[in-house]
Amino acid sequence: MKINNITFVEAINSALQISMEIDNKVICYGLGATDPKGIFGTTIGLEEKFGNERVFDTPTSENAMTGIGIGAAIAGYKTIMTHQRLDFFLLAMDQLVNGAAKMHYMFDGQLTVPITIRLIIGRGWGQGPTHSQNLQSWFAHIPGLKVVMPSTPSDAKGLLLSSIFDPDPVLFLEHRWLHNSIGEVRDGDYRIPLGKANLITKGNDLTIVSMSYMTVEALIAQKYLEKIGIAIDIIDLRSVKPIDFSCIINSLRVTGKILVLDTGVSTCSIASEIISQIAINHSNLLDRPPSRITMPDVPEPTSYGLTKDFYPRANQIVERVCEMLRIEGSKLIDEMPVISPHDVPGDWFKGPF
Amino acid sequence: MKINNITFVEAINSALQISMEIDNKVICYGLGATDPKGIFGTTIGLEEKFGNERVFDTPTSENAMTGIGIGAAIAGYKTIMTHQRLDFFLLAMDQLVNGAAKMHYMFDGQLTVPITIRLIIGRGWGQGPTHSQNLQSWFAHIPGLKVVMPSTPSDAKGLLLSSIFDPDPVLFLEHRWLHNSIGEVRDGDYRIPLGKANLITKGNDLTIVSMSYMTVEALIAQKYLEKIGIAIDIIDLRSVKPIDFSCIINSLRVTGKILVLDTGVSTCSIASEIISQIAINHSNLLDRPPSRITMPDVPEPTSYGLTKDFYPRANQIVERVCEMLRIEGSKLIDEMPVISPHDVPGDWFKGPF
Amino acid sequence: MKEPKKKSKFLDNQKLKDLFYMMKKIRLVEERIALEYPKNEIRCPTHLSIGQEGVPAALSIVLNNADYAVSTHRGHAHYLSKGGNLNKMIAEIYGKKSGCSGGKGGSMHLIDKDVGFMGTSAIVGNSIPVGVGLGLALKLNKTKNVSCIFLGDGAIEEGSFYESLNFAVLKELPVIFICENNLYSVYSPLSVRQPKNRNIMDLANSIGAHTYYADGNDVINSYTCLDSIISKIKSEDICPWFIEFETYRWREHCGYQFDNDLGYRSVEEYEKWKKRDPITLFENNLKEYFADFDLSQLDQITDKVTSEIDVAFEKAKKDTYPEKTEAFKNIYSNEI
Amino acid sequence: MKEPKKKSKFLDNQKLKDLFYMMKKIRLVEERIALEYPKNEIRCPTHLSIGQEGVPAALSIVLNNADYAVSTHRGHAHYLSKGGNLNKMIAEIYGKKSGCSGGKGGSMHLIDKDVGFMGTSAIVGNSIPVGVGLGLALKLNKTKNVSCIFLGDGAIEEGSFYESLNFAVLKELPVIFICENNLYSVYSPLSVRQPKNRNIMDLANSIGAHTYYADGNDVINSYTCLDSIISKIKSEDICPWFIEFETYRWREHCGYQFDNDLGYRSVEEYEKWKKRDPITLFENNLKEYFADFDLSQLDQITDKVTSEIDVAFEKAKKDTYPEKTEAFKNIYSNEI
Ligand SMILES: Cc1ncc(C[n+]2csc(CCOP(=O)(O)OP(=O)(O)O)c2C)c(N)n1
Ligand SMILES: Cc1ncc(C[n+]2csc(CCOP(=O)(O)OP(=O)(O)O)c2C)c(N)n1
Ligand SMILES: [Mg+2]
Ligand SMILES: [Mg+2]
Repeated sequence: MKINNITFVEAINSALQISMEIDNKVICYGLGATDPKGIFGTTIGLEEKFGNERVFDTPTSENAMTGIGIGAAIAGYKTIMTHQRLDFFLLAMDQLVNGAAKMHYMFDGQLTVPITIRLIIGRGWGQGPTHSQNLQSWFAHIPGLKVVMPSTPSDAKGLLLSSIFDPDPVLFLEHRWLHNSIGEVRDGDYRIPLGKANLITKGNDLTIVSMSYMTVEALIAQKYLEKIGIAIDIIDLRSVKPIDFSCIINSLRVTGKILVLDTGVSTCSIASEIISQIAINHSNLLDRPPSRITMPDVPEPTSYGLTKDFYPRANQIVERVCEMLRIEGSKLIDEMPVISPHDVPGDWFKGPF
Repeated sequence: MKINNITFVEAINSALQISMEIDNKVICYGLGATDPKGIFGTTIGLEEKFGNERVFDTPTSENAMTGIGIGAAIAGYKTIMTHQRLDFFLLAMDQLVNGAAKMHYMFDGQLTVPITIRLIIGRGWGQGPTHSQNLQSWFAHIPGLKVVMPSTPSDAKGLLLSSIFDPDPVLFLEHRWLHNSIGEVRDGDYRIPLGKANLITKGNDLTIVSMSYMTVEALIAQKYLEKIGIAIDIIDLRSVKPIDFSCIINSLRVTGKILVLDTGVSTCSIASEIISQIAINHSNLLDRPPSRITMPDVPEPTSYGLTKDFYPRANQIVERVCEMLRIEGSKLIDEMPVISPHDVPGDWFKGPF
Repeated sequence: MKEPKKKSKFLDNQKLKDLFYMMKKIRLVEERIALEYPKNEIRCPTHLSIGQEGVPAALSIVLNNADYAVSTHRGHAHYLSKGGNLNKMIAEIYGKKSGCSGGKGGSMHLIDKDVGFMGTSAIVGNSIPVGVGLGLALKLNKTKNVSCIFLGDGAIEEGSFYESLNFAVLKELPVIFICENNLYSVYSPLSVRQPKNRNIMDLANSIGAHTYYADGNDVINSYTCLDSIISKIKSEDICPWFIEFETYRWREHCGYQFDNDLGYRSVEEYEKWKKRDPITLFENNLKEYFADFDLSQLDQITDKVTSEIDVAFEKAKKDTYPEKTEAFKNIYSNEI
Repeated sequence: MKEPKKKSKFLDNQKLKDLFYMMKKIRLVEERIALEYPKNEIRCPTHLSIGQEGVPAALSIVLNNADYAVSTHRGHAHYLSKGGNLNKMIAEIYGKKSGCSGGKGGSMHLIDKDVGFMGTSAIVGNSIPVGVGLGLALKLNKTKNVSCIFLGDGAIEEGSFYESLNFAVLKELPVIFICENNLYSVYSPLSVRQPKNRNIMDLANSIGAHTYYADGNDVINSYTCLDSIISKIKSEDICPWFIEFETYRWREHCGYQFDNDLGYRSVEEYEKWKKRDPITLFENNLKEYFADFDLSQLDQITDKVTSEIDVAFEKAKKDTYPEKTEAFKNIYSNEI
């Protein structure tokens, strides 16, 4: 089994290719799916390989195109639909919530809706209020939906393959700041189970629960904290619906402290849900109040000036962890490099956004 | 100042009339707004009084009609739009979230969007999966929106008047099980402030935080609990965004115990948010783990058989309170009348639903 | 004895009987529901099709089980016309375990996959793109079948209609839109919803559909039109189609009563349409153009339908409710 | 010396100068942005209107400040044509405090209420109903003004377009839809989005709008058409209108580069349209039909525009960013 160093985008592309190869009932569409840029490169080559019946561009009709995907899905097609921004998908909430999410239930199990909806989320570089929303908690609130938020190329591939072949509707959220990240990815078909979290670092002092791009920041923080002897469990959720509580609880039994990171805004977030369940059912495990770091309850502004210190990053995590552990962390934070420009994941990042 | 015993529907109707009388920039529309049934009676008489330019029926075009309301609002019209079911409004999430919620912010305060969107929510009597959703937490998740959920006729009137004249977009959720409830309502124009909760009963043993129809059930429970000497603070939230945390905290300082009721499903709910904020910031006030009673994470089934014991009611509240206070409550629960049929608020209730 | 008109050549004795059977079945089922409804054992919003039996009956003899259909809140007639199981429909309306959706859906969520009836939606316009997606699947399958989308005049106002039809035309999908224009959406006449000179068929045509207009209360005419269009789709790949059928609902929008007293429509209008009862019109047509049709067959059919309905209601009432624990099942197909 | 053609009678020297001024202003502003963009000081998605100056320029001399307009992601030209403040626009694109949206909106969220320009949206189709709502307000106000909605050919595919136009027609609102059909939505040609024989203007007509089609690169013609339509709305209450203007964007969809190398459109096509440059066409028209127009005025205008732009960019670059605490303000108008 070969392992390659490839980007997150290439990993997505590979999952799409594999799914379409092994099952000719997989279809794939979305605005730009067959254009020269191929949705940030993720759909490049698919039309050539699988033909324009199975891979196609669409009218700018998010609502109907979702319903059309649902129709194809209940007729047995594993449908993959992509939106270049989650924000555009707000036009299709009726089809998602009144349709896809409920069909299996309201027809008592007779229909299944194997649709995977890829939604690109992000932040930064002037995306502004309507191109940067991370609405995973909306989807998690709806019974019948599954919500996946990978943080590495390898996870992206394995989770996307599982999503495509899962019989239920899956929202698959790809963070734009992860698209160019590189990681080891296995060749061929492999599946990472939905609903299972991944313990990526092991430590006894505190549990960080994270998702998607925030896991990258958590890892940076963890490396700094290690320097002063603080060992962190980082649990990357992989799926935010359902949430793998047993993984969280197991870690909490050891650490007694939990910090939840969320790429979305605070109120009624995934972080709220995790913390409230811990408080309700497992407060005995906590030797500190739980904590969360999320986006503020604010639409994302566009200006470079306004986004300065707007996005939670590793130094904020370090600071919070030190607070929770009641140790002096300021020196450590001073040591951390200031990331500049602050509105991109790193200076290697080249748009388009 | 006269006080009348009127229904919730009449209170809404009165608020609409008053708002249109005192300000000719108030307009009011929605499917059925001018038909003989006048949206469950709430809009009866408005067209006759204020003319068909200010009060009108609309095409079945939820998305555009929302944007049209936004356009009228930024041009200075206080716009009231009504949907006979919240579920229909899912078609308009783009206009709500990418438009109404963000315009004030993204144009740096230059536009205000004084739109009030009345959404009828409910449960029971075969409404089934797509006519019964209580999605307040979706709206609460979006910065820029305010969310109001009255529980009495008097509150309905005073809160609706405040909502209409509030410069920001307000989602005003009316529970269908409250529509026929009767209460004392003052004549004329009065306003109940948004964002402030109402402490309706006072007691030192436990704090119940509730909203909309669940407050009716909480009051029933409270009366039974009183019989065995248990005294409850019931805080009716009135607004679920913003949440009046200071009222909750004040109560918690005395009781040390909190039970949150929510008319929506559990995951990422208003109840999640309240409990997580308490756990994060005020866990020192808690002498018991917090608790919540919500709808289950399940689409609402239609059948009378399936909804048996599906809806949280007073007896479940009594049971939970007794559990939290570690007292034997089973006898008390046995004493409580079994409400039958279980799928209506009371047998006085006559549709239409 | 007059010679049967041209259209009759498509219609043999069996087809005539089938048309009558389906109209009568829909009519009597709906009337029985209306009779039972006030007893409060049927506890879900229910929209009857009395007066609108023509179009579904015509469709019932042109589609086969490999064709798909989807419909709306007013879906009983469409379910039956597609061949949906009567017992299961009635049981569903009663919320019973034996219902076609196990009691989870009720009157507004009917399904019978065995006959290609892929579900109804309680949200106006919601099932339209789903029907187009079924058409996309058929095209990919390369079978000669059609996906049939039932919709009302109100649904025309939803953006989803427009977007869906645009896509169906773009991809030339084997889809047929069956628009039953009954002039009202709840209590709202077309005049408060659509422009004065709106012609729905022309609108659909300008979006790109092949279109046709027919009197939906004339079942023979509706059949003739649908039969030729379905064969155009299946044998000539000419598609998609949008057909506007004029028709009228007799009773209230939701529920079982007559509601002319409300004043949202005139008694004259109602009476005019009642005179154009699709079943009476059909019987008159039979007498006028199909003199060799043995009319006594109609009574036999009516008897058959009546006893089918008796059985269905009897069973449905006797059947048990699903266990309340069932409410917590089937949220996911693959529970994690 | 040829006599000026019929259309010229509407056009005095001032109007001709104004048309040129606006086209040149849009062109040079956008070219300056393109020049500055790679420096990474402009940090937000930016959609240029180079090649599409004709329609906004024509509108700039038929609307007044009490008329409303809304636009899209590609809104610079529309903002300017409505009289929007140039300095504030450039500052906004640079994310500065002095920007028309205080830096919160960026290139895709422009506003200048003083001149009735009520905002742009980054969501395709999103501002269409908002523009109709502004038209509703105008009608309720009983003033003789118009609400102008800019949209692209892609936006036609959104249900919101269809629903909005239906309502505007139903209520006869003083609204004018200005559709700049530039043949593409991002990299997608019309052929993958709309049916082969689609005629957008006819479609709008069948929804019920009064319609007109014009060559958007012929600014004089566009002006003539718009002027007569606006006066039909304002003095005869004939409305709403949908005008399709054919035009073409020269550079990439988002960003500053030429992108014919990508292969989604042909170089021939691009060259053909470049030959139909609205500014060159206008200059040729001037020479041909307006022989008494003193061409040296054009250079003066160009100089004026250039110095306005120099000032705007200089100011924008020098201006400060808003304080980062500003990000947390104005979420609500009435903070609770
Ligand atoms: C999106 C949405 N909006 C509104 C409603 C409320 N509603 C239920 S049925 C109906 C009437 C629709 O009229 P039409 O499509 O003509 O069908 P008909 O009832 O006449 O058969 C309406 C508006 C709904 N169910 N869904
Ligand atoms: C709802 C939505 N879907 C998709 C997009 C992505 N998008 C941005 S601009 C654009 C092109 C729209 O084309 P058109 O309306 O013709 O305008 P043009 O760019 O040609 O001026 C698209 C699809 C979006 N912003 N919003
Ligand atoms: Mg109708
Ligand atoms: Mg375009």
